[in-house]
Amino acid sequence: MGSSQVWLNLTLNTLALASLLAMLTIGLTLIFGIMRIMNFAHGALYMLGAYSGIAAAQLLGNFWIGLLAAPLAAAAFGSIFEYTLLRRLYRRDGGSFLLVTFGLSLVLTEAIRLIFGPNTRDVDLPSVLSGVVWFGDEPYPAYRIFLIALGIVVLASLAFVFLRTRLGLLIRAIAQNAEMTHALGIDVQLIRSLTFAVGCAFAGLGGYLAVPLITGYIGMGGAAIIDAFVIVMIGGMGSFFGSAAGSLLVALTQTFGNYYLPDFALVATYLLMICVLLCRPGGLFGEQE
Amino acid sequence: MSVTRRSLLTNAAMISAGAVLPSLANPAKAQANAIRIGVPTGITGNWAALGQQIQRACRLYAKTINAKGGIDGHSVEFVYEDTQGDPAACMRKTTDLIERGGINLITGIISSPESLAVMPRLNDWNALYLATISGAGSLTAANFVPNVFRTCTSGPMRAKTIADWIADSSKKRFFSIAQDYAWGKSSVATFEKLITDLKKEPVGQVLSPLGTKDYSSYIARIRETNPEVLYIAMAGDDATAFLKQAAQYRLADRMQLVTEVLDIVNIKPLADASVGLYGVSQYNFAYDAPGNAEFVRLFKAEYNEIPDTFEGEQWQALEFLAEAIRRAKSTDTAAVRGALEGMEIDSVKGRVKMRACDHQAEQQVFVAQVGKTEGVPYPVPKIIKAYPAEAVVPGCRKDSY
Amino acid sequence: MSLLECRGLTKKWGALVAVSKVDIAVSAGEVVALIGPNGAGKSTVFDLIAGTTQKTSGTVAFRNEHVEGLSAAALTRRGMGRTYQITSLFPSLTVLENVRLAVQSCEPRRAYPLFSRLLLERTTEEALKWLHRVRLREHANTLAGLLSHGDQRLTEIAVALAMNPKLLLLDEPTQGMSVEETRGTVELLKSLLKDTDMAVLLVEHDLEVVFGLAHRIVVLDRGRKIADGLPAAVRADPGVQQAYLGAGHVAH
Amino acid sequence: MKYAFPLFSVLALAPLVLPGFHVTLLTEILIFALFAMSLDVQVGYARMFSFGHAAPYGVGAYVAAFALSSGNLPLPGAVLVAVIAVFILAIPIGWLCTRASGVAFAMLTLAFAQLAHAVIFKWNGLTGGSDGISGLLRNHGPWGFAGLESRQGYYWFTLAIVVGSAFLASKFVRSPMGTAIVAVRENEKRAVAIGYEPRRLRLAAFVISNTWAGLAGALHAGFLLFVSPELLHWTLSGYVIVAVVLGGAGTLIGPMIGATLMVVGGHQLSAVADSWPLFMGLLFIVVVVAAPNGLWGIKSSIANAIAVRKAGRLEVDHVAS
Repeated sequence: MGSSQVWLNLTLNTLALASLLAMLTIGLTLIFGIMRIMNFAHGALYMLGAYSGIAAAQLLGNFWIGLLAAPLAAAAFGSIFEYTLLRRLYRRDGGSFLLVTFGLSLVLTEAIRLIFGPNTRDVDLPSVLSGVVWFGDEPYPAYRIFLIALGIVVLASLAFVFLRTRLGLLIRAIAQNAEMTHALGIDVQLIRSLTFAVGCAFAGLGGYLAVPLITGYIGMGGAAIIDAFVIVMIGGMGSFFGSAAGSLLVALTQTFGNYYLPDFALVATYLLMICVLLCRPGGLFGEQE
Repeated sequence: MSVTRRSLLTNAAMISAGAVLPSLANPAKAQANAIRIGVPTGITGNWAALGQQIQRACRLYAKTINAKGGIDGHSVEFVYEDTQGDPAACMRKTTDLIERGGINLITGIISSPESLAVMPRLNDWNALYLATISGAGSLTAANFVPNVFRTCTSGPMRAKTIADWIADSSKKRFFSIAQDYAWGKSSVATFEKLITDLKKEPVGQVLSPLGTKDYSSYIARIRETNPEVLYIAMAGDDATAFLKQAAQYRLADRMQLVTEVLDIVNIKPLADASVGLYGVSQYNFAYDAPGNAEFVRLFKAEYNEIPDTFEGEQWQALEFLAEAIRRAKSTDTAAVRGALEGMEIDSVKGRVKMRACDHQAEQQVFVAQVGKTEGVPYPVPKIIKAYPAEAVVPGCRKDSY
Repeated sequence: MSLLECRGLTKKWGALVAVSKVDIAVSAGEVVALIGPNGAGKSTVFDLIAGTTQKTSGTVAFRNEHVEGLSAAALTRRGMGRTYQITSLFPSLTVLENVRLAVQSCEPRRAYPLFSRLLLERTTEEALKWLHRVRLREHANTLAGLLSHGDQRLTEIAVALAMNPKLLLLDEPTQGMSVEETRGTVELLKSLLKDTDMAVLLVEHDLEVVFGLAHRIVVLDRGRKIADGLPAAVRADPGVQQAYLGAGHVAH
Repeated sequence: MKYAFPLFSVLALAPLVLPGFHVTLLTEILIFALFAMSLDVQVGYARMFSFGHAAPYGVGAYVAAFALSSGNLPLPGAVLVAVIAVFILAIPIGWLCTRASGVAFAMLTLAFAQLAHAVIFKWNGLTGGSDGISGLLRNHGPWGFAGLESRQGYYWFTLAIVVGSAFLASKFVRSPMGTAIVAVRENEKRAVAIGYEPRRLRLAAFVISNTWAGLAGALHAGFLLFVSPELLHWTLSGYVIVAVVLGGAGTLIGPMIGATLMVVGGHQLSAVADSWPLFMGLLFIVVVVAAPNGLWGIKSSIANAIAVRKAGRLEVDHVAS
């Protein structure tokens, strides 16, 4: 494996990881932007997506079904949660949200263990994704190429929705000033619920897409949530583009860091966040305080 | 002030009395009632998968032995507590089991830090602990305490087995990847020392932090170094993730993959991608011994599955314990300890001896390769060679060779 | 030299001139009221003096020192206290604690002693004294957020006074009060100002209050100063009548 | 705090009647309660949410462990050394973290805690890596005083420290500095205007809160006689924040009650139900919905309701007459 191949390999790995991380964090940042809450249950929803995607795929013997089932399940569950609980709490302080979303993540994780058992679960990839792509004589997993492509498609369509549609405009408007938007006669609550559902859907999709790399296991949510918060902070809370950029930056740090300085891999991401937050407390793309 | 001081002293006296009391009270209680065994293990949380193996083995054991009238007429009862793998919780649960539950026999603790937290207290508690998962070499070396017995294999034993197996091979260049914590690091250190002694070359080493999700950078590094053999010291979900990603990069086409832990729980999610993988099988369902055949039959009847590594390891520990209680004719800590020391039994792994000097069970260790087998829908480890205890167990109170 | 000397104060918001070349001087012990119809620029002048708004041009000298660009905290330390139009007490602290915070911020020990019992006792005593003077002694242990509006405004005044300012900027002290409360407050302020050399600059809508308190009145209209003199003179000034009545007539 | 003395007396006499395990459990509760109380100084009074409070706790525990094992110091000495060490470390870290506020502050504390975790995890030679340091001893004092070695002795030692800390903390939040910290929380601009410096006050709150957490950590080391990197894991930071919010932030006593409920609830629930995290989670959700200001908030809402009803009755009486 020559050095140019190493570089190609690492670059592709960065993009694939960034695409997975972006799926995980976009929902979190959207929800923060529009509702000003830190959703600690995001990791559990990510796990829920993974497990429900696996279940659907296994039931129907088709990997692609899972891509549909995972976001739907997470969005459905998230909406129920939003409708029955979060809605009562909008006037409360951050502590209430912390406690209720933390409680939900405990409930969800344990419910998944009860339903699916504690053992690791996996999904069979269709042959087109389980194969390899050859770069010279180096095999590269087709699934990672798929992740990169999917990431680009999803981000591009989200960017379109965000910048070019009325819904995107409303989301940005509410993120800036919910009361003003409400005063303009817009159903802020509806947009909030919609955004929450979409955010959860992306968490679910991200969870399912991670399964072929890390499998589905109890504790995958807890492992994901911290990464997600770090990325969202680096990018800027509430900023869609920030979380995309943050995902790329963290993926870059982890991929190249693990290769060149594996001993510092554990702390590199946190050092990155400290540097960003000390220089720009609002994150790279966020509003500066 | 004087009151406080006096009550302080009185209480100090009461505690020392309390430490003696259980040992006096327990045998009597045990004669009359069930034999109770405490299992502080991981029921929920990240260790739930291993905890489930521990619990399944214990449940089956209780059911089986109680159907036969128990141990010398006393039924066996397990008390499970959830530690979530946290040493502080394990400490609290174990204290509760021992002090409030009046239990003096403990088994099924999962992580090494949990074991290390509990061990120094066993003497005061006058309780015994049978280690069935914790592989840290130090348990029977630097941190040895008389009330701990390790019935399972240790990390160094597994590393030694692989090194011995490799000695016969013509392969020269070795790369190691291990989880970055005590067990992974000590395994790699042991392994690299042993193969260097064999005039083979360790060409690289990577330690991956616990909970790593993307192993692609490490795989790129391994590919670039291009060793002949990749030695893997990883366990749990991390092992599954690494093996899965290694398979996606077709790593096995370029080099031989050898893992120190070849458990069904880790390779089952990989399905056919795991076929051909080499590694150490601490316990193997297909091992040909009368005790094992019976265990596998019972296990299949109960759970409709074949037993995995720690189900076998836990079963072996319980057989040791039951035999010791029979020989001691009591559950008294000192008596059971005395019976265990030097005891030999025919277990699911064949003849196993609990050596007296450091309480490490001397047993054979298997090298296995993953392959398909009849009657099991997924690939499983199949024994290719067994290494006798004399070859792989370290010297007394040692964890290196 | 006056205590406060403003010359040529000007503030432009883009093309809009909010305040234009206003001169105001306040001497020690003097109570000066700043009046004018809505949008005359009273509040802007106030904010320019207090440093919360950056001026476009002009100078502000306080106790013979140019204080341009100083923070609110620095002005406070130099002896310029103020109350706020929108009540801004610390709602979950008691009334006593609110005042005590002001007393204690003037203490020379800026290291915030942790458990100084002496400091606590002295500042509490001082704060109680101020509460007594604004007749809120019995509410000392009420949470400030639970006080009636009028009492909150009084607490504001007590907080400002507790820092022993040389100049007190009072921003609509009776705003939102009932007629009765207003009357009481005016009496109270009068008694507070009786034997002190503290100067006051007052912005107020209620002309009753203004004429009851002020020694001198400055009138603004559309950003310009149109009158500056004794109450009687200002009352008689045709320009002022024009500004007020004219505006009033249009409004009605 | 009319209940303080009776409560203290009951706790002080408890070991004379309770069996050994309960004394152990009480000790653990006291330590976790102190830990939660320490965080409340930051969260409740300065509204600085920290997601890295396990760091001072864990560092305090490790320093105490070094002092006990390598330094061979007597137990109170080891605790003192740990507190001083955490105090010194908290100053520069607090200085950096207080550059930000709100969520950014929380994430900075998390990042520093993760760094501390990584250092302790990696620095095998000193810290024992993932295996931690086991087999610590509660060393005798200089005059051979061995009273702290016993379970009861250690309980009383812990009780004295926790009660003393709670007393000091309740004094502190009413002290000149404490009220200034609350003032900054309530209305930062106004506090600045009357001459306070928010960053300095936040730093003070951070350092005090962290030092107290270090004390709790040192007590933990002496209690379990074992330390491991789990003490610095972010999950512990999460649990302690949950304890604070559950009990009611900004009340000192509330977080201690929350901590008690988490330890006792977790222990008892897990003994009867395998799926105890599910019930704990549901409990948190119910508390949030039913008690907006945490468990201790229930008490004041009841008190308020009674007050309102009384006031209403007076008014009615007034009108009637």
